Amino acid sequence: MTGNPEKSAYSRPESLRDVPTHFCAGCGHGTVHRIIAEVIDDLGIRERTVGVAPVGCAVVAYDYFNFDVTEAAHGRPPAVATGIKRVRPDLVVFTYQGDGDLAAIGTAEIIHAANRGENITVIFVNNGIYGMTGGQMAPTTLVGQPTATCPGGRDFQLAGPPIKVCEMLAPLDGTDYIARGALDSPAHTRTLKGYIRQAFLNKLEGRRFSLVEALTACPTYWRMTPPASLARIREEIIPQFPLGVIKE
Amino acid sequence: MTGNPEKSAYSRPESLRDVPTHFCAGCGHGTVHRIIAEVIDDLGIRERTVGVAPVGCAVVAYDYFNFDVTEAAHGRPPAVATGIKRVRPDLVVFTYQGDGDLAAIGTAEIIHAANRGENITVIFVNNGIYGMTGGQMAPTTLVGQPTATCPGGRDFQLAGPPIKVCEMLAPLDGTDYIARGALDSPAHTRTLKGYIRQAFLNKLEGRRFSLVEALTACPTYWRMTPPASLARIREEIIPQFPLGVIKE
Amino acid sequence: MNTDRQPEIPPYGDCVERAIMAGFGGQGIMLAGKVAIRAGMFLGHRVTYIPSYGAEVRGGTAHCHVTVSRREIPSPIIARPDFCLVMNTPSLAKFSGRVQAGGTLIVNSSLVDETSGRDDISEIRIPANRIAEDRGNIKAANMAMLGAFVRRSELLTLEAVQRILGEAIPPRHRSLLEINLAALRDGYEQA
Amino acid sequence: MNTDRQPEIPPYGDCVERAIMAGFGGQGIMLAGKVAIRAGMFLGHRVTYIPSYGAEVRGGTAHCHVTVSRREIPSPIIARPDFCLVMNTPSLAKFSGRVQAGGTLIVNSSLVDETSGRDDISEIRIPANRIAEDRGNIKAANMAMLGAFVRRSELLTLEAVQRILGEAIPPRHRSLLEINLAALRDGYEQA
Amino acid sequence: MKNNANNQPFLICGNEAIGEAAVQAGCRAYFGYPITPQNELTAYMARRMGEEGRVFIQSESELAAISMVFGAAAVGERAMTSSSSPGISLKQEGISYLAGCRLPAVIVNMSRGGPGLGNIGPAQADYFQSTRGGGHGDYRTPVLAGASVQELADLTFLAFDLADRYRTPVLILGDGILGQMMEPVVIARPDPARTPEKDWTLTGARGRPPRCVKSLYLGPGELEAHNRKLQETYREISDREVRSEAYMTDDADLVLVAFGITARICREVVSRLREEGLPVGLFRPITLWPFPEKSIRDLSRKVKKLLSVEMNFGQMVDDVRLAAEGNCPVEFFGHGGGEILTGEAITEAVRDRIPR
Amino acid sequence: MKNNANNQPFLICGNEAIGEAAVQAGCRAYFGYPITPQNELTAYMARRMGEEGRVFIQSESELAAISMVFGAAAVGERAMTSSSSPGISLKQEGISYLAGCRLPAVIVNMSRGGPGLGNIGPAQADYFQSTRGGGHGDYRTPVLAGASVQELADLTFLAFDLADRYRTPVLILGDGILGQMMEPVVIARPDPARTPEKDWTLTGARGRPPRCVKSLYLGPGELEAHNRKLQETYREISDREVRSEAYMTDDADLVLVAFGITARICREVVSRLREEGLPVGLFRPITLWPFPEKSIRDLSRKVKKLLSVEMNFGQMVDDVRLAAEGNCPVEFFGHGGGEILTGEAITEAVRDRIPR
Amino acid sequence: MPRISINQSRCKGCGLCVEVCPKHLISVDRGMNKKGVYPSFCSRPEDCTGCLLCVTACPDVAITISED
Amino acid sequence: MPRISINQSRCKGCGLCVEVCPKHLISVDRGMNKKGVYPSFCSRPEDCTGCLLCVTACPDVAITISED
Ligand SMILES: Cc1ncc(C[n+]2csc(CCOP(=O)(O)OP(=O)(O)O)c2C)c(N)n1
Ligand SMILES: Cc1ncc(C[n+]2csc(CCOP(=O)(O)OP(=O)(O)O)c2C)c(N)n1
Ligand code: SF4
Ligand code: SF4
Ligand code: SF4
Ligand code: SF4
Ligand code: SF4
Ligand code: SF4
Ligand SMILES: [Mg+2]
Ligand SMILES: [Mg+2]
Repeated sequence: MTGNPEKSAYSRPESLRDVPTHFCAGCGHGTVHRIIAEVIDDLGIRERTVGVAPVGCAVVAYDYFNFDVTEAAHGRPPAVATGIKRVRPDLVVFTYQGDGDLAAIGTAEIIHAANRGENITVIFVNNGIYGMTGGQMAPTTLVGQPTATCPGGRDFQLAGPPIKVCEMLAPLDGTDYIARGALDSPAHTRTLKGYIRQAFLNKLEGRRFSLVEALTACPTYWRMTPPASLARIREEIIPQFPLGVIKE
Repeated sequence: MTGNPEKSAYSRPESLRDVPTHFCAGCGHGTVHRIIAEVIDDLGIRERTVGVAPVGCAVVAYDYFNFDVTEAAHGRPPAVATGIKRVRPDLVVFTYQGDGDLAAIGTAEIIHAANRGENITVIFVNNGIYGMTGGQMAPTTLVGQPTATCPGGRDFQLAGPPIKVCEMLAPLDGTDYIARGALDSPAHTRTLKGYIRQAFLNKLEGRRFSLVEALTACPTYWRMTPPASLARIREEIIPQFPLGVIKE
Repeated sequence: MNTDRQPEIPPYGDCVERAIMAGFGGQGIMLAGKVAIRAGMFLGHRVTYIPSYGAEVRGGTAHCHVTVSRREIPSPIIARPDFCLVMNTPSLAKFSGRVQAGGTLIVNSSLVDETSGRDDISEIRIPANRIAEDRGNIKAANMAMLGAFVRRSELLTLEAVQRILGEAIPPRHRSLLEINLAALRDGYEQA
Repeated sequence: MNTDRQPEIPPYGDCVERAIMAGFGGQGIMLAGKVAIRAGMFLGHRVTYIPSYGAEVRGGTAHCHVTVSRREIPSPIIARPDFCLVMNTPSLAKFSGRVQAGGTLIVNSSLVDETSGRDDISEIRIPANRIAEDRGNIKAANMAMLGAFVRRSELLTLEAVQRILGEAIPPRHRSLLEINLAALRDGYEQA
Repeated sequence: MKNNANNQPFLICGNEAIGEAAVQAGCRAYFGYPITPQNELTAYMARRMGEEGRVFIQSESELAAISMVFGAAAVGERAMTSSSSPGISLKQEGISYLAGCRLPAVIVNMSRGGPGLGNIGPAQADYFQSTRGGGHGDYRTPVLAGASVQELADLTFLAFDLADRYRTPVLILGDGILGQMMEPVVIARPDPARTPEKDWTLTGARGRPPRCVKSLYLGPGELEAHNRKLQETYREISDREVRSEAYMTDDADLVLVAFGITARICREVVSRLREEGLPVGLFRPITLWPFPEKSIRDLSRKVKKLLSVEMNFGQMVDDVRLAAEGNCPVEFFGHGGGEILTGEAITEAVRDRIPR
Repeated sequence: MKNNANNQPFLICGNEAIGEAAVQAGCRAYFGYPITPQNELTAYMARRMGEEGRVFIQSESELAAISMVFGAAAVGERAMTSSSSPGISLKQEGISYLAGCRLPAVIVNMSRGGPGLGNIGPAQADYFQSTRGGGHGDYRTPVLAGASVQELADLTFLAFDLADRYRTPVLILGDGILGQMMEPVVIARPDPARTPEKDWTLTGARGRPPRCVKSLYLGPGELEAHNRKLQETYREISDREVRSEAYMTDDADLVLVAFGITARICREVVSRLREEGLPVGLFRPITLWPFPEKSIRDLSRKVKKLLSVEMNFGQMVDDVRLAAEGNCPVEFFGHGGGEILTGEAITEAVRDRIPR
Repeated sequence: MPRISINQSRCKGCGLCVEVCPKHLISVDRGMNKKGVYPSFCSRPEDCTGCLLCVTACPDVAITISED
Repeated sequence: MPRISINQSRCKGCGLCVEVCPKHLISVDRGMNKKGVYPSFCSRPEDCTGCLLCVTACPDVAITISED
């Protein structure tokens, strides 16, 4: 029984290679990778899935996923996925994007892919920071949170509030499914997996744009232990980024 | 009594140079230019205003406005305006942008300037088409409307629905004032002028990001007479782009 | 593999007619140019056509470079035309000086009062707008001008142009075709 | 104006010590390098320091190039170090072969069982983790390694390093300073 | 509707000729953002790709367009984008990614007057950007410069073939005049290219190990090795794919070197001056990269002078100088700013410079 | 907090040295988007600009950053942005606009391995992009390449001064090693630059006619005239602002030509080989554009060989060849891919090539 | 009394003023001028109420109304 | 009976499994390994209920549970 933690036995899903990752201890990327792999196994689509990796800590997703993956320029995964899906509608295409990738440099691409209603799934890993480049402010960084580029904490007057991507995209008619989950507890993790499963299922049914946001931890640049990071998600982040299915 | 059509005499506002424009007959850009100039005259801010022209049919706004103007790269006026306003907070800074400029290539810039709450005014001239380049589909083109790049009419399945910029930006906390007007009748034109006036007034009061959308005609690439274009705004466009103050 | 090939092209000859056609947007001058090259092509000539909408974004004058030739056309860009068709005053100002000595200037006298003032070219005045209006559609003024050009051309023929027009205008616009043909012939005759 | 200037720099000499310090992230090896150059600078030497986080994005080994010299330092990049401090096994594998013949390899024997196997260099084994744990904070292992390096260096002195540490660690972290100084001295003595 | 049933020549502008040739070359997807002077191409593709049931997207920007091309190319389909100077500048990061990922793609630049917004007149001021890889890193892309509408069409077929054969983005460099001028053309797919099987495309890992298309090389020496492979490919292209045309160079004392529309104007100048008996010739690089170095080096040993004529302030002249290796003087004539070079001006420049 | 009270040398990395020099040079606004290996600069500016009450924005992208710089420059304030290779590619359109609008600005490229995402190792593969104007149109930007942390700071002052003096964007080109290495530096504003009054800035049309900052030139001949003005400026810069350094070239048979970090490695090689008695020298261009053509031409007449050593696959070597005009053989040694050139490899290359 | 004046060299003949004049005073059918434009003109200026609707509608600021 | 096994070379010692095990079976305090990591271990494997919460929490797929 692979890849299904709802059962009482668990081993690594086929869609995830049996290799160590470069992620820091406690990083949410590892979990999101695992969940995606489990869903792809469950749906039996490993052999017709193409993933699009971002530039960010998840850039080497191709080393971890056991299916075809390409790596887009920073912020452009939705456009790359569009190119793939339009010429090969039979493939299942998803992007995996961080908050810098998706909500800063890639703002135009995500909005327009969503608005066109591209038949792709977007997994949006929101850790409120630029992990790969060493902990700078992300569009989703909370007000008051210190980072390398806002050492005194994000200042609302200078940098505005964190952007809520789901809420911004949900009103677009091209979007079919928008949900936000979190990795702060096993229960939430399972719910998130359900969202991701639904987002992929929608694609199999030919529906339009789906996006699932995952609130995850970057213990390294939050400068917290992994358990403390999860507590922060629960106590500080979820109140500002409400969980649930926002559109379906 | 210059520049004030509420009075019963009218002559050209000081902020508008006395030169012929290159706009096609019946083009809405001329009217929007005039209204902006009137507002700037009314508020007495001609000598401390800097405008940022887009790339689009309004690109040579510097030939028409009688105050300082610069011309940004296509889509980047909000970033240029940010650069200006941050280093010279005493200036009144506004951008003038078409729907291609603002809602396609410049999507990321408008969203992030709005989210940061830049103290600038954005005049968004939505004619549902790329005028300058010869009538291609804009992000705001209506479904079914034929253009050079959707000769059979905009197809919802392929290109999605028109993007509603005001509705997308209004939820962002950095925005203070969002309104949509139209140029289909003198009454609406006057209301629009009121919005624009308010958007500039807000800046004088130090408030954050303001945007006013103007639904205007491009008779040339709508392939209609100017009067028929105004009827189209009234009958086809306004029902999909509701007028009014969306946020204040 | 370097495809260095020495093509056997005859030296640049004078079996070529180069025309600049100019007017303001909406006068159909670009269409006239395209009809001319189609006719030239039908007659077995080499042809090139370059539209130019001028520096201005909207309005202003537009013009096109039309070359019809018995030989390969090296440069399609016409610095000194053999023919110049001008539909309005700004075009006269801009192009009349460029016509080759011995060349032909065809002026839409309905809209242009001025003359080139040159005595080394022949200047033909065609009341193109009036012809068109008389024939029932002001938009056919371009055909009147084209007719005049064809009359003076040694490479184009009225028949060829008529044929192209017949192909270009769909049968359901029969009356439009008639008007255009009539204006063409009027221009031809008056040149 | 071409500022072509012929600077009078003495030819490359050997009054220079070049060290590569390597370990995995969190072992504080980069900090040890920075303390070393600060001490060198305090002593009036030229210094350069280059951090390198390796090709891997996270984790893996990190290392730095530290040069202390009595003369101007032409290249700050060290191909063949005089000293090499390795805090973990991957670093031993990667760098021990690069040490100059006659150079010195300092190994954290708490974590590294292997040896370089070379007989043309001197290899010093310091139980850095144990020293640090004994002194009360595992994070001071880097200082134990640095102490050993200072002992073998002809350009750095224990006093200078102590002084830099004193400046670098704020007074309110007094006990931390003490632990680091103690580990430094232990490493120095055991080298 | 194919416009050229029966291989009869038909009238079409350069932009449309590229479009039609692309369609016939099997281009499966076009992604573009409007910009003058290449709008006819975007509009043509909007219509034709629709007719053929293929993919056309007017993207939200040039950045998106080049990334969509990336996606389509990564799954092995022929894909294309087009733009003009400012839009091509925006694509530089994407082109560097295509090169780094070894993805075939065709990119058309109908260049215009610059820098900045400049104007929409014809210009050749993007020569450096095109031939040196305006993006970051050590890469080159074949650059094909036609001089007639027919040649633009022919080069479009070639561009797709080269792209597939060498797994590289290929640039077609034109200008506003070439894009908008009409000439009769015959567009007919030549023998279908024998391109190698694409064994690297992302088509789903069915019955084979997963594949990856990427430009990130983190392991020690990996990026260096990858770059060496790229350099090898570039050398191969340089050895095999140089194309040029010489006109009356055999006994010439002075040879003009010019590409694109400028070469056509120069050809007329050369014809006229030959009629006067002046020993001039024209050398026209068709591939700007790989540059026809060898031919120019050979010429430089025979002629008394080379004159690079460009619609810019001197860019290709560097390549002519590099090729000539000091064998003969190399001079430059040209101007920029979206204004066409006239035959008169060139004629005069040649007369001034003709070695006596 | 200024780090260098009393002009005492202090330890700082190259990225931070540029930042501190920029602050002291009166940079009023910094706009940037994170990218390795220049993040220390962005972080430094976040802190220091805040302390000084000046403007720091982490922009949403590199495109936005360069446009924010455009805005601040248009109103006459000193402004700066920084990035690394892929991000600099994205800025090419913006740089072309800055050049076209004649706006002063300082742009730092701490370049990395490419093409595409490549890696974050040190590289010099953006030489072409930097020196040829990677954007569209006929423009150049001064390119300053330091070889030490101190020099990076010094060149930063120079960059702001050149930018204002010639109304041009100026590039500082470094690499990951230079950006991250630490050396003691003294950063102290030299004599304040005497830059001409800025009579073109957009400060509100109070008591004067309105002004306009633009790059669009539509009238006949206008863009051409504007380009001629740009070219004149470029000629002026080429005449006046060339900077380079020669080391042991006087009696050398073989002279290495190298810039940036590579030049430092080469210097060590030259020192060692000189100790062995080999007649080698080093020439180091500090301004990559304007390139020190004259000095190299002079050298080419004296030496037996020039060897361009680069961390790429051969880019600057073109400029060396162009400058040498065939007076002596010019060879290339280098490799790329974000891997440093070692002194050993260079030494061997020199030994192989030394003319006997 | 309001005096309407239409600048014939600025008017592009779009006809928007014609549509909005509540008094139906303006028309554009006097024929094409040399620029290819059918400029508008006010047939009965004396009936103008100065309501400024035409001014508001005109994209080319071709109409001025003065009070005298 | 579920059998838990923690891959010592994969575990990064983040401690998330420690937090979530309802039986408090897992801990990370057995000391640093050669990689500088304090990997987790299950002190009383026989008490494991196979609830899989640790598996769900583990970002590194270091834990497998088999049924036997
Ligand atoms: C064009 C470009 N700009 C910037 C970068 C540098 N960069 C790499 S990843 C990244 C952002 C990482 O943040 P995020 O997307 O949130 O991913 P995370 O690492 O947090 O998962 C940036 C700015 C780049 N590689 N390319
Ligand atoms: C980078 C870049 N891409 C494309 C263009 C071409 N372009 C000029 S204006 C324009 C769009 C015009 O549409 P819009 O913004 O709606 O303005 P309008 O003309 O309709 O007022 C485009 C695509 C350009 N100048 N620069
Ligand atoms: S830096 Fe943050 S996001 Fe990146 S791997 Fe480490 S914990 Fe995860
Ligand atoms: S093309 Fe359209 S938007 Fe542009 S000037 Fe003409 S009417 Fe106005
Ligand atoms: S002011 Fe009023 S009444 Fe007078 S012409 Fe204009 S619209 Fe008509
Ligand atoms: S609205 Fe203005 S431009 Fe249009 S017809 Fe009337 S006066 Fe002329
Ligand atoms: S499966 Fe459940 S009981 Fe067993 S170790 Fe994991 S969390 Fe504890
Ligand atoms: S959650 Fe996984 S990686 Fe973290 S301590 Fe437990 S077993 Fe180790
Ligand atoms: Mg992130
Ligand atoms: Mg528009």
